[in-house]
Amino acid sequence: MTDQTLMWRIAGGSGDGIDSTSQNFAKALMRSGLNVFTHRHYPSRIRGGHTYVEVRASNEPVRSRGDGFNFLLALGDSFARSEQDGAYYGNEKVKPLTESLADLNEGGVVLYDTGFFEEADIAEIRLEERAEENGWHVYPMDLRGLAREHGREVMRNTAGVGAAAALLGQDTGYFEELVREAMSGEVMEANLTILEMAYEQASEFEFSHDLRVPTGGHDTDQALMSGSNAIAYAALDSGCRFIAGYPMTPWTDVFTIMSQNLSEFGGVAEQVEDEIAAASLAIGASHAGVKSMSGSSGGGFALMSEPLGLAEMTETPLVLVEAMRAGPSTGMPTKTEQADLEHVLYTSQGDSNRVVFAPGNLEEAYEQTRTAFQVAYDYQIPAILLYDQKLGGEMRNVDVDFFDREPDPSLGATLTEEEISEAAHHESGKFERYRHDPDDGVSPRSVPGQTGGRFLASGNEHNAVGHISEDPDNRKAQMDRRVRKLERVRAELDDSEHSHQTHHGPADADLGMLVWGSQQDTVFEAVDRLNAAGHEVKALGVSDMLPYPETEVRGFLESVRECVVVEMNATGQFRGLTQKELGQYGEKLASLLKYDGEAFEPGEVVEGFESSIDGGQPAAGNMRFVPAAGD
Amino acid sequence: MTDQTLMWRIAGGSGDGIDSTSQNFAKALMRSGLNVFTHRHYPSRIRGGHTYVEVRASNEPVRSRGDGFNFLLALGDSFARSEQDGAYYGNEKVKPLTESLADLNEGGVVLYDTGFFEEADIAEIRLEERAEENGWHVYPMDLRGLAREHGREVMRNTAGVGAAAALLGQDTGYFEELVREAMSGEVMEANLTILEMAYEQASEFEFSHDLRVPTGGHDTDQALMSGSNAIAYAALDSGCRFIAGYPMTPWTDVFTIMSQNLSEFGGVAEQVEDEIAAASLAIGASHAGVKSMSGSSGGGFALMSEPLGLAEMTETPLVLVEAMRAGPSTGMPTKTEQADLEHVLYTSQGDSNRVVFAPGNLEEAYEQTRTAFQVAYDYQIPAILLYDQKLGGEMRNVDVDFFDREPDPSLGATLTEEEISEAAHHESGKFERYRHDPDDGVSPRSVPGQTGGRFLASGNEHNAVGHISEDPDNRKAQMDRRVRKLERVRAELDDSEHSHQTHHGPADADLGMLVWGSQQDTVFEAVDRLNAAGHEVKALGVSDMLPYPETEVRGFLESVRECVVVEMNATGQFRGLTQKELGQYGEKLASLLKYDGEAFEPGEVVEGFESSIDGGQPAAGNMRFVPAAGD
Amino acid sequence: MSTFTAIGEDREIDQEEFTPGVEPQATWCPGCGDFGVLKALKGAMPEVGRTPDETLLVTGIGCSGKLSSYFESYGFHSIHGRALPVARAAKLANPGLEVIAAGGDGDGYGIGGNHFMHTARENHDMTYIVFNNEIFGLTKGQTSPTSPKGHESKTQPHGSAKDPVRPMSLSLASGASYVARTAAVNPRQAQEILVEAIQHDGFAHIDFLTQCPTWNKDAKEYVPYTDIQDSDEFDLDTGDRREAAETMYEAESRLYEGEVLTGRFYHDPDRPSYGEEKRAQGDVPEEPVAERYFEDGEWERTADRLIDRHT
Amino acid sequence: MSTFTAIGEDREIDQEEFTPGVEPQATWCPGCGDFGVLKALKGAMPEVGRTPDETLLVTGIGCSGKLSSYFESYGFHSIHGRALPVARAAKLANPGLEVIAAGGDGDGYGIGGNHFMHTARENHDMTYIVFNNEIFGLTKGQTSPTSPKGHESKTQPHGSAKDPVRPMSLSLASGASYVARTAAVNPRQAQEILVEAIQHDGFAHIDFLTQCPTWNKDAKEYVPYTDIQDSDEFDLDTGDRREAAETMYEAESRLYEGEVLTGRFYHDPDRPSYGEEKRAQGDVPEEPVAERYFEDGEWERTADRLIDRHT
Ligand SMILES: Cc1ncc(C[n+]2csc(CCOP(=O)(O)OP(=O)(O)O)c2C)c(N)n1
Ligand SMILES: Cc1ncc(C[n+]2csc(CCOP(=O)(O)OP(=O)(O)O)c2C)c(N)n1
Ligand code: SF4
Ligand code: SF4
Ligand SMILES: [Mg+2]
Ligand SMILES: [Mg+2]
Repeated sequence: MTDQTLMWRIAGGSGDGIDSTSQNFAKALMRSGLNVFTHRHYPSRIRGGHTYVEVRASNEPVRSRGDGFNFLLALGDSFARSEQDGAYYGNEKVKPLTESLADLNEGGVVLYDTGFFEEADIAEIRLEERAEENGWHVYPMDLRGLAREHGREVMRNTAGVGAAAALLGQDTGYFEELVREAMSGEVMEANLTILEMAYEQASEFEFSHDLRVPTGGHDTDQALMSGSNAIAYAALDSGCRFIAGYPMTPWTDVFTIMSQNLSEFGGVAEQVEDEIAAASLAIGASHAGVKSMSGSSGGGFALMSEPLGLAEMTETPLVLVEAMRAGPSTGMPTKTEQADLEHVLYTSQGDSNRVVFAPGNLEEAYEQTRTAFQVAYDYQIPAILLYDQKLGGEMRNVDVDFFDREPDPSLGATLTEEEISEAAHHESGKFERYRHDPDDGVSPRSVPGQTGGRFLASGNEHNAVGHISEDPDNRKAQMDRRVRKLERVRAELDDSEHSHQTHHGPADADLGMLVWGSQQDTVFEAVDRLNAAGHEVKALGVSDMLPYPETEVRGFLESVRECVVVEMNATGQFRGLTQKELGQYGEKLASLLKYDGEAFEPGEVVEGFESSIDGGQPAAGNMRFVPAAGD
Repeated sequence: MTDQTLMWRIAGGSGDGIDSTSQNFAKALMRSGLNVFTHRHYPSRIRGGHTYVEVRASNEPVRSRGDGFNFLLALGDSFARSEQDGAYYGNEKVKPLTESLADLNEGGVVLYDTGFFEEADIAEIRLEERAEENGWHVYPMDLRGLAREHGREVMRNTAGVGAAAALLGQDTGYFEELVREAMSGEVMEANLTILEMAYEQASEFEFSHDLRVPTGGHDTDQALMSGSNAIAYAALDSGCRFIAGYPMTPWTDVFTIMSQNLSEFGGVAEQVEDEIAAASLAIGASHAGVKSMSGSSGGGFALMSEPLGLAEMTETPLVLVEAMRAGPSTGMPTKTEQADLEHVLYTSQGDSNRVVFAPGNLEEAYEQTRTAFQVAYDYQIPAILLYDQKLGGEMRNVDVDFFDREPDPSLGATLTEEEISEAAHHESGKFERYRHDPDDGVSPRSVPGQTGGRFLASGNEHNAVGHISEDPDNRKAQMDRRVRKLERVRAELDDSEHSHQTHHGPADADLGMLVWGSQQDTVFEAVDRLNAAGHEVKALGVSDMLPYPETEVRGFLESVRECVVVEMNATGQFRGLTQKELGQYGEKLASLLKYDGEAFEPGEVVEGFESSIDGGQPAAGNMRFVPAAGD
Repeated sequence: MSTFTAIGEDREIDQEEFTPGVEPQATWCPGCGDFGVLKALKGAMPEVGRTPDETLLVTGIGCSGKLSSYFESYGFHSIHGRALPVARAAKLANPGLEVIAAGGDGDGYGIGGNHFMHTARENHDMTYIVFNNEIFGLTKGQTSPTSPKGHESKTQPHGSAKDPVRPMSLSLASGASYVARTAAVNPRQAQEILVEAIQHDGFAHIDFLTQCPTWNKDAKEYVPYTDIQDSDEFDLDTGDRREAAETMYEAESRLYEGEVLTGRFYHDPDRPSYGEEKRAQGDVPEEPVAERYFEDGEWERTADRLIDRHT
Repeated sequence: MSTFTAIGEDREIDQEEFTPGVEPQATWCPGCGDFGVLKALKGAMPEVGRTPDETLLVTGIGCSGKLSSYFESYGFHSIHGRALPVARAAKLANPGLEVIAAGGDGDGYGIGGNHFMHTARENHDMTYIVFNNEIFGLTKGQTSPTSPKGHESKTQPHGSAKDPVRPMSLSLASGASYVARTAAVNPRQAQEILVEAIQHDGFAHIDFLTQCPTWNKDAKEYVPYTDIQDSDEFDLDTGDRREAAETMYEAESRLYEGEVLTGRFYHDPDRPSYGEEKRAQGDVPEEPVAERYFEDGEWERTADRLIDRHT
């Protein structure tokens, strides 16, 4: 597929509007009938520092970033620091060009702003020579000058888009439409002029390249959105009407979307003093009868460790989302990783009693967030949606129809006053909210303010009415009941029509790949390519982290001879989880790991897989290959 | 061994001085030449509520509580709540008798205070009948009256000890000695009188029982102490001169011992606002060049999750101790459990990079705390000592010579100013504290105030001088270096003369038990009994949780046909860890679990094991048996 | 029929309704000041006219935290230091509830200090009772943030080198709109103050002096005390922030000199509570959010409201 | 030769020594107030006579937290809200160090509020600079605890319903012994105040107003400002706690009315620092604990001191 897709990169500095420009670009292509997929790269810095977004577009489905890219629009970092003796950050000014060129595919197109990159810069980086070597097609244009002349300097992004459209043979109609929708008055006029002028000016180049925007058409209406949108929207559709949080990259996206919409949906959004408070508030609101959530990333989620245990022990329904970024500690705040799996599974003292889903893409993010709410309220257990910077931030088109769903306002195992009056009470009149006997482990709850539902919710071990109890028999009965809930959740998930696990590739292949979370669709693309190249390989994308889908994974592993587990962390956490849960297959499982902050490209997975079946050659680039235990 | 040992229980209410009385009793028996071992049971309540301590004493080594007990001194709970309609706590007053009698062995001796338990109470609990059924020998005595008459009511404990001595054929010399050492003036006199009087009065009973205090003799001087003592003393001997903490049961013991002694040892102890601060202070002090520790239990340790990651990322040496109690959440604060293993291994975002030891008994607690400091400072990595309420609180005699050790004031991989001046610096003059190149992963550090050692310690990913860096290649190199340290620690531990893992039982047995932490010596006693009863079984006590002792455990598991993993939690965490690390043996590993707050008794392990080789019969009592995956 | 029929029920309330059947007798030590809080609270409830079923009592961890075991109502025995965030969310979720939070001096001024400060700042409509016994009771007698300087304990063998916190001053500086101090030995005043605090629409903070005879034997039993409202020395206008600040400072200082000043220190009836502010600006609905789940009615869909933006 | 030769070195110090070779140019946005803090701090160091090698700068997380990247000294870039506990332990470990902590208004008054309160209470000898830009800078412009009421942001689309915290009032009520406010636009005063704060033996808190042109465009650029020490309206005795309290309250209120009052608000030179208290009572040794590890000398053994008790 690589060859037919446009892989367009816009590069500049943080604060240069790269993000919104790329979104517009993607939306325009989507409206033109293409499938689009974006990949963002940005530093933990507000202004300046090399940032880029890639838009991959094709008339076939695109579910992953590509390998490298084939069109560069280099705008320049307007907040670059000047070079200084002894400083290791070097010449920041030329980075949007230099750093991007390192990944530009052979035969790629370069459009750069001569209003920004001076001749000396271009000479310094030997652009001409390198273009020759790599067969690049270079188009220098004074975008900044054009923008200044017809509007303001910041509009050079618009100029870049106009010129890119010309070079790619796409007319500017959809871009114009977006400008008209988003702006008005003079600003709109100036942007339209600049778009037009840039298009015309670029059209005058003699095109030496063949790359063009493909044409396509959608059968149904499409929406462009990110994984964070999908998660937040699923929460709203699940009847979630309370969120408490504290900003932290990349979880902030979900928190912001919820905060911006909750009051319209009749709910409450609270930004509070820290994450301990955030989780505690979500517990308090849920206890009082409102479907609630909180979430965070990295250290913020670490601070929720103790309240998470409180939710487990009091059986307060709760949904938390955790957006991973590269750790440990503050790590690399804007870079992606899948290294919080074990933390999320096990943090908080005592045997953990929670549900953890790690969706593989945008649709799964929506579906599994909804399941998380359903499970949390039906089983009175914390449910955690684990995703990462990549999935949260990447944008994709999705069928509008996908969202045509019924809302779910059910509070799950919560009684009405009428039901309470018929339910078991201790002779003292207290409601038996924590009875030992329910088969499925779920003892329905009441809500404060309901007549006759009084009970005590306590983080201490407690008896049927919630009072502190250290009696060993009660203890065992309560623990057994709480543990039992997870078995039932597993059974329900196994029974459901749609498994959260996704199979890809020929069922009879005897080589396998296991993948979880955001790397899923990348691996699936790699699987397609591998099969196309003559390998026989299939993949299983796993989302249920806890309770673990033992039967499904066991079935998959039994059917293959060797299996590579692909994940973005340094210690092979999901491979470890699989070995823990299954107690075997160590001799079949190898790991392909990456933990440098950059997600896998499909080509890297192909390469890593090929080197692995070669008997465990060291993986190229920044990947690491850990052979199977038996090897 | 059960039959020759005295298993003496003193029972009363919290705040009735049960603890100190039992310690004196144990010390007196130790001085008399016996080996002693105590087991404490107490509620999370300051005054009142059934509490007891068992002292097991023998002329052979005792390393575990016994099965049940054979002598009861029932003092009565002086803070018992009176019965009330509808209250489920029942008649608290008689609990020291009733609840204890449930565990009293056949043929046991009962000494109870008629000054406390009235005739009606005794009738209510049908003591006479039950004594007949069980062959108990009952001696009622007015201890309270005696104490009142010759001193104060609280001295009834002394009366109880005197009477018990008489019934057990032990003269009161050692008890007198202890009274003289601890008290003076009138209080001493009164206690001595009461001791004497009670002894005489009890001597007048016609003894129907055979149980006597065994006689023994120690070759070397003995000290009576708890696991918490051993941990704190190892820290002091390791040159630890800074502790920060916040009280929490049961970690408070170590914190208190350190706080009481540190200023004499020239160090600093800080009780601070919360556990986040506590861990952060320990990091700050260690960074500034003082060997430091902190610690907590349950929720307090959960709050240290984020600072723990900071120590990993900044490579600040740090020792934390975690004292487990029954969770989740506040759980049962005074009850023991081994359910924080996964939490301690994995809490904090990102791939975890720490060392975790779980000692199996008092000597191991001392040794491994010392190793923890050594590893933490040599490898600049957090080292966690994981133990539990049981190990921290149980008292035992130990050779005084055991403590005749050299102190270890080494700061590990820390440079002097002279060494710094010869070490690598960035051209800007900044010290390269985080170089990629060290083979063992350890890049030596400087300490603030040293000339020429300036660097930045950052929780963000950083380059050689510590500056924030998001460069993928640097990232990979730094991660690889940090991960590498653990491999080296494993190699060093494997090379060391004394493994932290302990083998027990006949080497050629083909059935095995795996155990970790505080249950080790109980399982070893069970192994002895099983072999004595004709089984062929051996056990491995594992202490290295991370880095996991793969070779040793693999060797052990290869040598057995079936293996039961014995641990105190509901989900088989150590079994899971073993499967994760080894990627196989699931079909050999069964779990014997207990999680009702009470440690295993050796007899329970025997029983559990026997039912397991019987093909996985459900375990008796509050145990749970989980058969192997393949079954 | 409304969903929460207990809320706003208008009937005679008997203080015995607040004595639980299951754990009627507290496990506090004999002579513990905590009994005084329980008694005053039971006495206050009928006066304010709220029933057990419409009251949510959220407590922290400590001897004090066990209040929710011995007081009959909906209860939430949370974790150490976190009663306030749990409580304030419950109030936002269902403003009809009477929400009371309680905990110890360690719980509230130590580990929970930040929530205390921010909950006061935001002026959530709730009552916060801090059992101030100048000690960590449940963990067996360590120095607490209100222990006097020089206080010796197991963890402070040379005596604490720390000045105690000034709870009322902090409360006021943070933004609490009702601040009082009372003492367990002063049952009548305690009950009156609790009534006022519960009736107050905003964050009402009560520093409740509770003796701990078990671990804090040296501490005063908080008698004799002076009620500043009755005293000739003070002529405090509790509506005047400056005067309040000075009087609190006095009271906080003198406590460690053996003089116990209690009473109302500050009361601003006009400052709107956080819930009122949020409702006024249309940030949260007028109807309790919790009620919607039990009622029939349309639920908003993202399909109708949000997806369009993305096309 | 002493172990820490950098400590107490007596030599001319050039302010350029505090400019790092490796990251000499900050990544803050053009016009950011944070540059003002960096400049004032670089200027203050030669005046107080401390060198980069004897200075430990501990920062939190935020744009402000990056100060330790751009200031040459020993640095510790900790985690969000935890600069103070890290810093104060380093000072206890080695009192010879000049310890400075810094962070943002979110870092210090939001998530780190409890450490702020308790570090002030304990009066640790260190300087604490809070970059108060009334916003969360690094996370892209959310409402912070000092944002004005009504402040609109992505997470507060209807405007914040919360009154801002009063950082100086809290600091004083908590026990800080030096409290000042300055502004990035006021470089001379800022440097003078930093010099005083660093020289002060106790907890010195500086609320440093730093404009954030990127996210807080509406906020005042903190000009014109009034130096209360130069103003006719105020005649503050900075040694008088009451007056200080009132003046702080004024300054905090007026900030949101467009009037920027800066200067020294409180200074108690007599209150002993925590380290002094602890040393005086024999709780910690006179010699810096950190030094012992580098010196020859006997190390105590539990075998000699403690085991006897157990026999
Ligand atoms: C996170 C955490 N840290 C520590 C503890 C242990 N702990 C329980 S109660 C308590 C302090 C009790 O003091 P206070 O809050 O004053 O309550 P009191 O018992 O005096 O009423 C502590 C430290 C805990 N439960 N959780
Ligand atoms: C525990 C935790 N929660 C959240 C974050 C995300 N975060 C980083 S900086 C910041 C706030 C920044 O605001 P402020 O402290 O005022 O500093 P400024 O950037 O304005 O200087 C937040 C919320 C984090 N790093 N850690
Ligand atoms: S320890 Fe103190 S505070 Fe706790 S119950 Fe006993 S007297 Fe009350
Ligand atoms: S975002 Fe604001 S505070 Fe951060 S660097 Fe930019 S201007 Fe400064
Ligand atoms: Mg207290
Ligand atoms: Mg800020």
